Amino acid sequence: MQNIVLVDDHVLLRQGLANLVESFGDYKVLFQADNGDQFIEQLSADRLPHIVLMDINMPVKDGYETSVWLKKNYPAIKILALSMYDNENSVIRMFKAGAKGYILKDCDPSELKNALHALVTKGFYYSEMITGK
Amino acid sequence: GEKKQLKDTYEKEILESKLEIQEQTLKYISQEIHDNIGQALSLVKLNINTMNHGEPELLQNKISDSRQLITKVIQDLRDLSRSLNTDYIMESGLSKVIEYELGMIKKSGVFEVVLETQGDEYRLENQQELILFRILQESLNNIIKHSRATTISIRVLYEPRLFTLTIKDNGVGFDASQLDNNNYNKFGLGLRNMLSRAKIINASFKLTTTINEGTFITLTLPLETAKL
Amino acid sequence: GEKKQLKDTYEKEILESKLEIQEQTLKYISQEIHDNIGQALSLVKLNINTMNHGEPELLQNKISDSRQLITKVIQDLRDLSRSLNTDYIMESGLSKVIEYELGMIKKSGVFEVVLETQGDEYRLENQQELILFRILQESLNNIIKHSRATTISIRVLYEPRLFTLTIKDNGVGFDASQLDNNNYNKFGLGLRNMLSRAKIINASFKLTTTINEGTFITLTLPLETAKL
Ligand SMILES: Nc1ncnc2c1ncn2[C@@H]1O[C@H](COP(=O)(O)OP(=O)(O)OP(=O)(O)O)[C@@H](O)[C@H]1O
Ligand SMILES: Nc1ncnc2c1ncn2[C@@H]1O[C@H](COP(=O)(O)OP(=O)(O)OP(=O)(O)O)[C@@H](O)[C@H]1O
Ligand SMILES: [K+]
Ligand SMILES: [Mg+2]
Ligand SMILES: [Mg+2]
Ligand SMILES: [Mg+2]
Repeated sequence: MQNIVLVDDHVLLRQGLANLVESFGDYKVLFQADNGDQFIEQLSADRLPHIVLMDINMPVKDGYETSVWLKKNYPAIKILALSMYDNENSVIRMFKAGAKGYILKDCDPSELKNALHALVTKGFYYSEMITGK
Repeated sequence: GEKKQLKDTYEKEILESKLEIQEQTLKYISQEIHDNIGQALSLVKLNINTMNHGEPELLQNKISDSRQLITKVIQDLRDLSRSLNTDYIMESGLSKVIEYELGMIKKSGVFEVVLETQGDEYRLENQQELILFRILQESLNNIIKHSRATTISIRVLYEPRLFTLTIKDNGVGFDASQLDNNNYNKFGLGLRNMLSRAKIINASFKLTTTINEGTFITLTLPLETAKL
Repeated sequence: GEKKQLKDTYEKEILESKLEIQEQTLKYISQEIHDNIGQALSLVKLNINTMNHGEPELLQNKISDSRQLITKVIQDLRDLSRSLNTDYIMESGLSKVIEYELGMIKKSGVFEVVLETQGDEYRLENQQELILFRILQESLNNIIKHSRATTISIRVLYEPRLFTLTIKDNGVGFDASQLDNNNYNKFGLGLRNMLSRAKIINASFKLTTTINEGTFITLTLPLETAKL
């Protein structure tokens, strides 16, 4: 069982994604947070997630900042960026900030499943969006 | 001559203000599309993707959630499309645009917004309204960017010989000792533009700020002919 | 002095061109939202409203139709949002923006659009590209509004010492006898602006038109330093 945390200010979509992730069977959602600050506050060393699904655009502390913090403090936790933005700039910035994968919020459920699986087995996920185009 | 140059400067400031207002509209729309509309539609897509007629009750929930979301998105897009027409907005008058602008900030949920209008509303010259609106936008940008305030209070005062607009926040304030003698050169383009633009429409621009109490801007414009 | 006034005129034309480009973007977005995105979403809503788990096969069709529509809408919104950033567009260079602009016209399905680029592409000055792009937009507006053409042909020619842009339509043409002596005063603002803007970047603007055969515009810009 892999522990997942979702950080996203869009509560409804986040809840929907959390349900989807649990429906895959191999994953358990540890907790959810509205932004980077809240996430860091809720994080405790005795129950760390394996993977964090990280939104980019959030109030208070955004996905870039939060990822940099996480990379520094808990480098073993893998970050999967999850955003509406499909521009190169956002992708590059998130990878630089420490993300191991990047998918769009409107992707098909199968892609989210593949991405999580790749993160667990290979440690990274490079979608067509990143490698192709 | 000097008069011609004054006119040129004036026209240039008007054009630049228009351009900046439009830029702000474009930015706002782009954000709206990403932050609200795109996500709501992604959720509908997620609902649709996971619809399963083996579970009729769950299915019914997903159908009715999606219906609500899509209805809301269609309405939001209509509103957005309306806000695209900046001419239309300016035609509807300064009070209306101020209301509209504050409505958008309120919607973001980060600030409490208080708007108070006093006196019998009248129209200023088009270009005066345009400049005043742009100054308001810039000061709101500053509040959003720098103030860490919780409340924004705007007052619009229509007196027969004087128009007054005040913009107040309860945020962190800043060291304004450098603002003495109307010397804004040490600051960003924002404050400098506000000051020079107020000047060209003969409005006075006053900023006071206190650390940890907030910032207060007063714009006053004496009317040439008394308005009734 | 005279030099200062030339500079002012130049800056004013640049600002106005920027403003008009943005206005066109806003108009396009508003139309796109209204005509395409709004319609597609209304269709999704209709599908969702009539989903019924008593009819599993029909339900499945409605689900997959809705999924396709929504996927398309989300992508269209992304593209739209990209076109909102007019700075970004100008940064990507004249050739790219021309391509982009023609792509939008093509998409509307009313005209056949042919774009031909020749020579080794180079960048002009930012403000030259901006002005040339705005002239192109205006002439495309004219073609759309007045020409009743079926085909629009654009040619971009990069020669070492000369940049040339030609815009051709096969429409109804118009009586251009009044255009002699570069006197465009009898015409709308469109042609007058094109001419005066070409002048300020030292480009030449030539229009020829034949009734029932079409209209042909040639813009040439000699480069100050030879480009390789
Ligand atoms: N409402 C406010 N609350 C707190 N600080 C403010 C406020 N308004 C302005 N400031 C301070 O004054 C400085 C100058 O503001 P100004 O608008 O001139 O520049 P800027 O916002 O930093 O940059 P620009 O407006 O050019 O993007 C800001 O950097 C900020 O430190
Ligand atoms: N490609 C074209 N095909 C046919 N007629 C044209 C074409 N371009 C211009 N014209 C004619 O030339 C006239 C002047 O064009 P111009 O762009 O100056 O003004 P306008 O398009 O009528 O108004 P405005 O551009 O100010 O909105 C048009 O009204 C039209 O009759
Ligand atoms: K986002
Ligand atoms: Mg977000
Ligand atoms: Mg500012
Ligand atoms: Mg025209």
